[in-house]
Amino acid sequence: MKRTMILTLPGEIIFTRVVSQTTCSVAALLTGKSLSASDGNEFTNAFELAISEAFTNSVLHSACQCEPQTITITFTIEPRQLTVSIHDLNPPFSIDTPDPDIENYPENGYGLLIIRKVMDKVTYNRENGSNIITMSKQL
Amino acid sequence: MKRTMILTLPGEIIFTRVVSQTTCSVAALLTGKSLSASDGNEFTNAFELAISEAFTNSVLHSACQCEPQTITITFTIEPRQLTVSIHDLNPPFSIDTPDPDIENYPENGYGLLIIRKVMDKVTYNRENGSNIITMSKQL
Amino acid sequence: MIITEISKGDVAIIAFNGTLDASSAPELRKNRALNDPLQTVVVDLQKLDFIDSSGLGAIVGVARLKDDRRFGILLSCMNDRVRKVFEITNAQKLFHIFDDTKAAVEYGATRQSTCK
Amino acid sequence: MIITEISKGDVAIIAFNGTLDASSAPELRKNRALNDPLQTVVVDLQKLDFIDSSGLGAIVGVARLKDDRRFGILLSCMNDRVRKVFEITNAQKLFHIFDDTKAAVEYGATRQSTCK
Ligand SMILES: Nc1ncnc2c1ncn2[C@@H]1O[C@H](COP(=O)(O)OP(=O)(O)O)[C@@H](O)[C@H]1O
Ligand SMILES: Nc1ncnc2c1ncn2[C@@H]1O[C@H](COP(=O)(O)OP(=O)(O)O)[C@@H](O)[C@H]1O
Repeated sequence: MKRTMILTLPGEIIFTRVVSQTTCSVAALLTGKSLSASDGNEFTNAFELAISEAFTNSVLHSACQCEPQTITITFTIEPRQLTVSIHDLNPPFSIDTPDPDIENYPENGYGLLIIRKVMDKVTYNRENGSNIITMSKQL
Repeated sequence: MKRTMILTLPGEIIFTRVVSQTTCSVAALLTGKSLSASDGNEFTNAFELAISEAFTNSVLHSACQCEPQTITITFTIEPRQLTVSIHDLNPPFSIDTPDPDIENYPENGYGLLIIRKVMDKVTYNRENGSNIITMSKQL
Repeated sequence: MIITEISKGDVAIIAFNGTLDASSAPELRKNRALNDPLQTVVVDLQKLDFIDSSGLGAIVGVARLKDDRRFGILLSCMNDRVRKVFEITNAQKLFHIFDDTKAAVEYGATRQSTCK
Repeated sequence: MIITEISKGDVAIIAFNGTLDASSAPELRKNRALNDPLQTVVVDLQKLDFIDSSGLGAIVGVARLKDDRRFGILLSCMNDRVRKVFEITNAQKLFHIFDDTKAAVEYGATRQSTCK
């Protein structure tokens, strides 16, 4: 059985923890572990990290810095798989970024790398002027 | 400045903690306290409790037990006030329920009482076949 | 929520751990000691983080089953958040509430021996 | 996130507490010891619950400012979740990482005296 939950919110950095904590609580539905006990739970940790990266990117790489866009996050919940996709109105981009050249002490460019490493599957779609990055992981 | 966040999800009891933890993380935006430090924070606790009551009611008092309806929760975030409203498709009801007669050891009927006690303001609207219960509290 | 039976006997001790809401409330009905009308039970709430009206209703519900409603369920170690829910609903009037489990058990034991 | 300066001196000790992400990362730029190119700093991460790429980038960024990049920032007591972020990005290669703060400070002190 597939269940869907949708979160719509302003693309502002202050909401990052709201988004990642909401995602953790959804991940906890699948693991059956309560959140306070979830430290060290790889599944929940992976989603907390990946959604933090993806939401931060949607906020920081907005074309218009004037006023925050509305960002939509869709959770598709299956018994043994969680899929989170995030829609923004930013310019298109590629998710297959080269790994950062660590010896140069880069301050940026780790986000998509982290997402790719902690998720099972990451896909990118461009639809009607929106970016949709979709991340999923099996329990 | 007013910010709006909207959560749409299936009306199923298993989502109660997702809803209340999301609400806690929004309340924590206003208090500026991190969630792990939020035990004993009256503002956050009040919202965790009130939304747990309201969401549970929306699920349990659904007219159709056949398949879960979609429930919509709207968060209106102001610097010193949080307002949470919850929309369901249930039969209309009154929020001015009498207090339960405690001496009879009632198992039910405490939910709206608790919401009224922990929130500053609670209103009810019926619009296009939906119930909208709106709860707000000042920081 | 996790329900742990700590000891059996004239006074049983049971601990609740986690969250007691509509999704966990039905578990109370499955516990033998809680539902036995003659069994005095001390419920240790130290590790109960959260309770809402459904959880409260479930505790009141098992108390109602007891032959002696006021002494069948004794509550101990509730944190401030849980206590608040008992206070604002007036349900605290229905229970003897103790700050520590040992005192609750002793009280339960005295009460039982008086009855016999 | 809360940044606490625990001690000053040849080797400064600074503790991070909470969450280091895009909203808290800019705070690192405000800390004098972290941004002084000549100051060796041990950063105690024991109470850092969460870090993401923005937080990692901020730590790498202050390390880059140091005259001696490999020894300007010494990291101690990271939990497994934080360590994982350093591992999967390869950023662990840029830092000396210690299991306890005392060892990190001693190491920093030796290094400093060698330099002088
Ligand atoms: N949601 C997004 N909208 C627009 N561009 C994005 C988005 N996510 C990533 N990008 C692009 O991909 C690049 C790499 O992203 P990332 O690996 O997260 O590193 P960083 O964000 O630190 O640059 C970004 O610099 C940006 O150009
Ligand atoms: N969202 C809702 N939809 C339909 N009816 C509701 C809703 N919320 C409350 N009610 C009605 O109000 C009554 C009192 O609610 P409450 O005080 O929460 O107690 P309880 O839910 O335990 O009966 C419920 O029994 C129900 O008839």
